[in-house]
Amino acid sequence: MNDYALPEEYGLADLLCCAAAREVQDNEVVFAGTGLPMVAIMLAQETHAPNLKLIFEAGTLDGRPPEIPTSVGDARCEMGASRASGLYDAFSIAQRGCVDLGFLGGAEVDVYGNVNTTVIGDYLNPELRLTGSGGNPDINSFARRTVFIMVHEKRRFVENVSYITSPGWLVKQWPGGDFVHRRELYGSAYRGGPSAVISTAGVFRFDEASGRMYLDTCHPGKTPTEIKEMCQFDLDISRVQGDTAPPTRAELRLIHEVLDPDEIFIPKVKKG
Amino acid sequence: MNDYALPEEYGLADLLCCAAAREVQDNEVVFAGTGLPMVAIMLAQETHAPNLKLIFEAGTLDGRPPEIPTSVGDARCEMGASRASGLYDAFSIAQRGCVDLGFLGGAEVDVYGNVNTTVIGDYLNPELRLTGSGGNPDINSFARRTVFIMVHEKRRFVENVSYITSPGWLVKQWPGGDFVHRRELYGSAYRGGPSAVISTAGVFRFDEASGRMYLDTCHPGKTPTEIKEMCQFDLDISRVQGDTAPPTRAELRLIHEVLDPDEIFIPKVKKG
Amino acid sequence: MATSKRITLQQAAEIIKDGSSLTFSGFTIWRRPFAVVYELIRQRRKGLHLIEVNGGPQTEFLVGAGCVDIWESCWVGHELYGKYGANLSRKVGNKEMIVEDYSHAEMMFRFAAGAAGAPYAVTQTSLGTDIHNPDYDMLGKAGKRDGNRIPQHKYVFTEDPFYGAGSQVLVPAAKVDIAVMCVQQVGEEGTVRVNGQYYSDPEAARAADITIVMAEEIVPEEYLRRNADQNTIPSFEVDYILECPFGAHPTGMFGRHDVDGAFLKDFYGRTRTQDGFDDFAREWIHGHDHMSYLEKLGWSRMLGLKANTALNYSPRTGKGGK
Amino acid sequence: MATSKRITLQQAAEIIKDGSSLTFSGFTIWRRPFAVVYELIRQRRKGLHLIEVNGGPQTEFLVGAGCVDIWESCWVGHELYGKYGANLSRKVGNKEMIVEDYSHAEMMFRFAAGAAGAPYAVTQTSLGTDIHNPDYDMLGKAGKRDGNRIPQHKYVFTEDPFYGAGSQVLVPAAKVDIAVMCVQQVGEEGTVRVNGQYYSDPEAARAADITIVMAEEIVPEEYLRRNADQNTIPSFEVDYILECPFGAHPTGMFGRHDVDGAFLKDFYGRTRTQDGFDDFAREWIHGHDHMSYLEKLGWSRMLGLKANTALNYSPRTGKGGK
Repeated sequence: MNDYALPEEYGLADLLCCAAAREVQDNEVVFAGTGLPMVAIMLAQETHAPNLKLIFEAGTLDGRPPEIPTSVGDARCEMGASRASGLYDAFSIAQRGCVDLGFLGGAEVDVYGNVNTTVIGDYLNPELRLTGSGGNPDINSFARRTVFIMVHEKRRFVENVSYITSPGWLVKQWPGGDFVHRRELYGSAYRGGPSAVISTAGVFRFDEASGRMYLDTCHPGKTPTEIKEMCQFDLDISRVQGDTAPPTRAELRLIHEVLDPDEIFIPKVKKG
Repeated sequence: MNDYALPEEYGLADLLCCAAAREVQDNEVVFAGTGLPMVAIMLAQETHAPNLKLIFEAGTLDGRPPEIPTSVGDARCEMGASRASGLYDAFSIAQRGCVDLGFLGGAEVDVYGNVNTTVIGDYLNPELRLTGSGGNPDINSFARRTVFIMVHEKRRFVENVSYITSPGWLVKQWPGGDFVHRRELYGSAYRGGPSAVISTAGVFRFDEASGRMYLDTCHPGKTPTEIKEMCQFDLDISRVQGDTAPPTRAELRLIHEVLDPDEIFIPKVKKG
Repeated sequence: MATSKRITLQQAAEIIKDGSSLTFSGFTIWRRPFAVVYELIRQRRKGLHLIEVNGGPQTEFLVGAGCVDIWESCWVGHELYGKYGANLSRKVGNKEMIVEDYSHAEMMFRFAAGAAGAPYAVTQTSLGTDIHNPDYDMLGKAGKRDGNRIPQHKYVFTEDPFYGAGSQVLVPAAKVDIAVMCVQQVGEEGTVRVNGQYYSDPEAARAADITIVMAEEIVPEEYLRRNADQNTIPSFEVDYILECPFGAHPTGMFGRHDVDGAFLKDFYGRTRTQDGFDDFAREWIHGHDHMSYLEKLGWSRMLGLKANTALNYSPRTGKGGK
Repeated sequence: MATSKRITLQQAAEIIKDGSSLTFSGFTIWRRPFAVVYELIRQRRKGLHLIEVNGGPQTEFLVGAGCVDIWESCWVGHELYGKYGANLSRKVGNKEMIVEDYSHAEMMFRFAAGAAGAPYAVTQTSLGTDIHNPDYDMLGKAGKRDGNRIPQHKYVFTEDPFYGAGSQVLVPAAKVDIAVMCVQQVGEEGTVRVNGQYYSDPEAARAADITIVMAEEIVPEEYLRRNADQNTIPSFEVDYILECPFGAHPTGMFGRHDVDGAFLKDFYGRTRTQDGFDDFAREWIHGHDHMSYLEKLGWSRMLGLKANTALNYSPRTGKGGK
């Protein structure tokens, strides 16, 4: 399996997709959002996790789509599914504690793994209103682990997000708004939290006790110091384990020939 | 339609069935329990209420069973139904306020229309444990009107039932257990209450303000005084409207030739 | 693909330990997992805690056999074939078991809450009845409200703060160790397709920690997945599966066979006393396995119950034997 | 049998008055009742209060056209074809409308509570987020919490008294005047059969006071009632029905046609400004009726979207036109 591709053979989206796929363990119940996470999960299913159970928020349970769906409500999600129903089912399953892993995205993330997908700027006087929460906080509240896939820009990796859409490790206790560990707030629903952020620069994890993010691996070509520079907060780079493993050639073949041949989510690297 | 049968042409069960059917209005959503109420509703459907919608507690909505079901969970309930689902659906529909009329039974009834189907004697030291509530209190809590069909014996028509399984017009307010009008307790779910008791002796209704039962009609052959004697409480007989209308010959034909030819719930009167 | 979920009838009963809390598929006299119930009686299981949306013959058999310590539900009987639960009535009268009464909708909402991972549900049903009488909190009186599997309160009363809708009763989520289901079809990976009313099966399966599915037939998973919108319970909610034709008898199954009313009537008539129950159990349960039980029932009886596939039930007229 | 429930597209839109609260079938870019949405824009409806489990193109069209005063939901965008709701974003930025944010599960549970006739639901989702920030109660700030259709509180925080499960958030039931559904089949008496995922349609229909169902086809009621266990919404919950083929366009419909991604992309690209929206509406909405809209779309485009009946979607490869 040490068939790693050379840097010129893959793109950043390939790297992210493979890194995400490696977060999945076999037999897990995985909650997927639209886009790159779908490709990553299907890649895991085709490689080391053939028995993972895929749940889409709109209500398809344990589906095996033959083409990448364009949204979780897509008719493609139902191909080979164990059950097609609705959102009440999907969110009940999540709240009941049946979900091991969720893949999510975000516009901003802070040092505690809090994510914002709602608004840029002040909520009451927004610079830009975004899509809103969707199921991001719900999956993140209930899954044992969540993985965020994000574009890495300094303005997106902040000390505190302007609006917490999705709960990280330290969250706000209302009405005061003081930060507390999510363990204190979630009671019986506390099962874990964000376990990784996979950005376009590296892979980040969290210290469960302090709730703070640290750098785990750097994407090939990036150094820890460079990545630290790309965060507004003081990133812990003392635990770096080296480089993010590149895609294998087998994974690249699966992505581009089987899973996303039409480059809907993952562009092919132009040769020569 | 003045084709009334003569006393020797029908039995008590026929009379009860027809009296019950006349409580139904066309286009109503009707919640039916097992037994005679099913026959009564289907009789109404075949006569003056062709557009009534029949709901069975186990989860068949707007069904048109061709044979009398033996229970509300019966496969027969689903014939011609608009939807077959489950109890969550049925009780949600009831709580949402979609049910006009429910038919119920009871072992004991009191002057306020409270009904007991749980226990004879002291709950903590029962003489006889009965079936328990089933959906009796649920339908009775939420329907606009409920009609009880009961065997009339003096021990069953009591001042206060030993255990309120199903709420009448004056009910207990906990923790104290003082009687209050159900209007005070049910808030937005207050839509009405027991509208009639059809016993083997007569038809009884309730004064909505005082919550007390009064005699409406006597079954042919019974007098108000006789019926008053058959109750442990002081029955108001001042509002009697005369005799309960007997079945018509057309109704009897429907009951015995179409609806219940096998005499599962309604025996045929032996001729000569 | 993954490890097989198939087990035997005997293994299914063995998963249910003395003291387990348990619930079932079905409704009163329909789709009850009788073959497993019989096996539990044969294995002389003790101290079961039944939490049922509604009871039925399965309750009566387990209670009569002395397997049950606690019953939380709202109704027990045999519908047309026996108007109340004589075994349960006897044991309650003798104070040999605890009965905790809720209303039917309350039991349903308790399971819906458990299935949704919520600790309780809010409803307005049964206000003002003795079901809410604080003196009748039997698990509380018995000192069993540990807040773990048995909630700290039977009820909590509150008011609606949002719309002024008035008094509300909070009912605790049902938490159950094991759900035993009896359905028409299950796939090799656990996908369940119920035909006809699904009653409270989806909620029961999801509220339980372990779900055992006994089916008329185990079918290729791929067959069920061709029409995902017709399936009832997803694969990953089912832990064990077994095939057991007529495993619901004497209760009925939509599209397969009717209720065996004569059998239930006989049971009801003969088991008013403990001696009567023991005699019935000797005749029909102990010393039998599922095949010898079917042999004893015989072809004529079972063909008489067989559902017409166009109607999904056995028509009362037109049976050859009648 | 009873009075016919059939109405026209124009009548459907007329039932929705200025100031009505409204919800829809579907999910993001799937099964949205677009033909009715277009007609509402043509009739220049004002002051609508949208309460949606999730938003989508229908939100963007109505908001862009100035029909909406209040939007309670959790998400708006066009999925792959437009990453956020530019019209809503513009109107919120200009404070031309009120947005009340809940999480997706909260919105779903709000509708489930409304459908079950409960005043609220209890959940543990989204604790600790700014969704629960008391300063962001926008309907409260606007003085609109009358406790009638709009609940007195956005949230109430409480603790679980039964199992010690910890902090809980109570979310108010969704109460809606009208639900407009877009489905594959409806019977003459109102029975709805949805194929594929039903999303939050059953809850939306039941939570609303009036339910209007627009279907690809009106089918004989008797046909649907032959398999009652495959139906989605019962007859008596549907007040009005209409047949409108391709009424979901540009959103998709399982088994019938895919999402028109190019159309949505064009809308998203052209409607960042109000002038852009007005221009788009002049081209595609005003002066049109449903048939002239379909004529303008043309056969080639619509056949390209048509679902393969074995797959239930339009495969990306193998279309004649590509």
